[in-house]
Amino acid sequence: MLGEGLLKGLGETARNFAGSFVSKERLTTVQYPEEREPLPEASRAFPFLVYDGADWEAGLRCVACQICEKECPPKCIYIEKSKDKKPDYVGKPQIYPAKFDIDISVCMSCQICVEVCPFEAIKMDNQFELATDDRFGGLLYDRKELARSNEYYHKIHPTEAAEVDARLAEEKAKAEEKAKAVAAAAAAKAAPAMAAKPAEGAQPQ
Amino acid sequence: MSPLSCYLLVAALLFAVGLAGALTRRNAILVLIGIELMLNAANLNLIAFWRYGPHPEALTGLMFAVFSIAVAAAEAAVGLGLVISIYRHLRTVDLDEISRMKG
Amino acid sequence: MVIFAILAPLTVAGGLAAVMLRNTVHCALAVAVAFAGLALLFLQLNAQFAGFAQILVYVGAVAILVVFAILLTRSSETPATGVFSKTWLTGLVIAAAVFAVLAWAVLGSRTALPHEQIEPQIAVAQIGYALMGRYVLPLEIVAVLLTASMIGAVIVAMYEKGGAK
Amino acid sequence: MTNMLDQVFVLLKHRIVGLVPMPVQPILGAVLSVVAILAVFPGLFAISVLLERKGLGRMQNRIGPNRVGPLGVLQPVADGIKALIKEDLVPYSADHVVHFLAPVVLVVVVFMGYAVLPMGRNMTFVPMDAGLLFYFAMGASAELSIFMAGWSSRNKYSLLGAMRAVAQMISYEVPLLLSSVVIVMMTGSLSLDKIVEVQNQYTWGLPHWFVFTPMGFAAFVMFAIAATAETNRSPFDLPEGESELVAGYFTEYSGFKFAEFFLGEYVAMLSISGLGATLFLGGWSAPLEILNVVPSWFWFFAKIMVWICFYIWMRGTFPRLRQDQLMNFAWKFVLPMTLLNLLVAGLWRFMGEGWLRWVVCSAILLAAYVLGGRIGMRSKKFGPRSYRYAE
Repeated sequence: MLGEGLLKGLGETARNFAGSFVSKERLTTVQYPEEREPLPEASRAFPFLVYDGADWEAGLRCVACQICEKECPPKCIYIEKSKDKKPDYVGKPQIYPAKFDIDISVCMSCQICVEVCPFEAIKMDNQFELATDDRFGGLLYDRKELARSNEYYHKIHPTEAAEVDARLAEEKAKAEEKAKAVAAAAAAKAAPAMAAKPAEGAQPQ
Repeated sequence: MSPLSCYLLVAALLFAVGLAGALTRRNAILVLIGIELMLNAANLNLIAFWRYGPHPEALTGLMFAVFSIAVAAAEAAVGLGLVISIYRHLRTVDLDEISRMKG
Repeated sequence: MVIFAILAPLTVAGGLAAVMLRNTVHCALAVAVAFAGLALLFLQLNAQFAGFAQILVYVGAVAILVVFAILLTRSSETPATGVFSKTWLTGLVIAAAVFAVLAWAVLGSRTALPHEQIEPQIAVAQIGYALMGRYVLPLEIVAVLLTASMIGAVIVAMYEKGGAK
Repeated sequence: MTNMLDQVFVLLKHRIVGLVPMPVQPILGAVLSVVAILAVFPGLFAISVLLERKGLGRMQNRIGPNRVGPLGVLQPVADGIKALIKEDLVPYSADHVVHFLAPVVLVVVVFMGYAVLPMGRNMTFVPMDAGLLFYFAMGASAELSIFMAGWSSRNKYSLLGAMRAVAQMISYEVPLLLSSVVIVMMTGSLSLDKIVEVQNQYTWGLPHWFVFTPMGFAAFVMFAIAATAETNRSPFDLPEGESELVAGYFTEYSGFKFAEFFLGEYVAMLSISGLGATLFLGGWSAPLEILNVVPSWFWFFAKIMVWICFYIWMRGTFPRLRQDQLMNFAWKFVLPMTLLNLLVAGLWRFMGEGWLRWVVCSAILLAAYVLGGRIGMRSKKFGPRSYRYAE
């Protein structure tokens, strides 16, 4: 019958219309600024720099290797190496970034910097409300603005952060073991030759 | 001057304008527009004579005008149909160029 | 009379613009103004029915048909050869002569023309009765004519090569 | 008391007009009526825009605008302010004069249509003998302004939208007129006041509305379809199909001129609803005899708003037609049905009083509808479509 489908369709919209007043689950809209849904763990927006410990400047994991700077497709990272060195998490003296800028307005959230970083120093944040009225400086973040503590990283991406920590701990343990082995070997080598100086090189830390 | 002669003068002027358009323009559609203007001028005459004539209740002039509007509509439809079909054959509506009779 | 003094120049100006403008679409819009002005003149003459029919048929249908034809025949672009025909001077002279004769006739017969009449009050129902009574034969003929012209226009404008439509 | 309330606007006008000297009175009366129309219908326009946005939202399980004012009721005000303070852009190669004139002509012509609508007892601005003809003359003039808008913008989407709109409006004007002719045949008058008077009678407390007669109902359905197409509303909104033509003929309009088009569209919708209510739903007459205590103007505006709500409902439900479907529907289904309906109306007139004419007329119309629907469904033109590449 001609027109049957039209009536069926009208009935459907009428049911929707009336139902939206009665049942709450029909209205799926979340009134965004006031109420917001929790972000899924894997959500990511822009990169940040991880630091360990309490002091952000001392604890930055970044060693200014500049791999991310080279790999970044839109070239939004700018790094300047420091002249001096400071010890990293393993204890090895490393250079650190004297300048680490990311232009958020250029960044395309591709996460390549995170994937290429060998030091687990750059991670993705889930902060997306970064709007500002300053077109030029407001979205150019320096290393202070980019630095976030490891605890913060644990808070936003718990699973991933735990994995990273486990890996770092393993590496650290390995490095310590290796250092111990090196020290032991050196001691074993040095012991017969120079018994007078047994402790030299055994304490790298 | 009586109102009737005013209307008649306007109608004459409009008729002359339409005639000038029909005679001077190249585009067939505009020639049709000129013809429509002439028809309308005639309608104005009919209605003016009806209004100021001796027996308006007989409705003669008004009826004549109404029928003439209907006929003009038919004329416009057929005329423009012809123009479109000429355009399809000759790719032009320029009357100076449409000189052959073979389709 | 004041309304007439406004409407008459408007109508004539519309007509003049329709035959003089270079852009064909402007001509079509100007002729719509002329048609509307004529319709208002009809209303001024107490011919309500004719006035509304004029707007409905001319502004609503004929003007639209004209612009459709203009766009379908690509004549909205001004041709390089000029918009007026080669014999435009002759045409103008003939038109002026016709106007001169008509105006002479109208002005010459001024005294013979009837003066102020009482305004005729014609109800639409009267027109309807007249159409169905005295004018029923013309009405039927017009109906046949309109049907025939509609079919004719469709056939003339239809694609001939058995292709689409 | 009820009579007083019913005539409150008429009495108010008389009171105000009485304050000035005699020669000025007709002019002041006209000005007052125009001002009233210019105040009421844009107000209704704002209300219907809000209703549309909220209602469509609810139909799609959304909330709709709810930020400006309590429950978002001030949204139209915010929209209006936004439209007014926006920059008025005119394309470089546009035809400036025509581009400027198009929205003005549209709004003027659309408002002219209200002159003949009876909005209540004794509340017609110009009680014209040929009111219906005047209304259709004004409706026909709106087409030219749409063409002007599309052509003068020098934009192919605008031009396409305008040509679609004009073709559609011309095609659907024929069924619109013919379905109204049925009412003219039944009342024997083109005057809208007369048409309402005829419907303002009651049998057993029920009104004599034309929608309750077989051919009146058929004409009502046809009129509603044609009116939807005439005002370019969904599902016939392909002149302004956003997904295909940006916004159709008003793509190149911004700021106040865009607002004028928007206003023109909605006011035309309100006015054609008013005409439909007047022709088929008894205009300002009450739906039941006992409800006559409520003022007549209330019923008129209530009927308009119900019609508008139905428009919104349809917009929320139906998908847009294709151009060829639209034309086929107009010329091959609606037009033959309206012509048949004219015949049935004549038959009704000649069969005289009695129940027989009800049966015969209903049977003819129903048979034609079923048969037409069957044949139509079987042909490829309107039937259920099959897609070659989908599935």
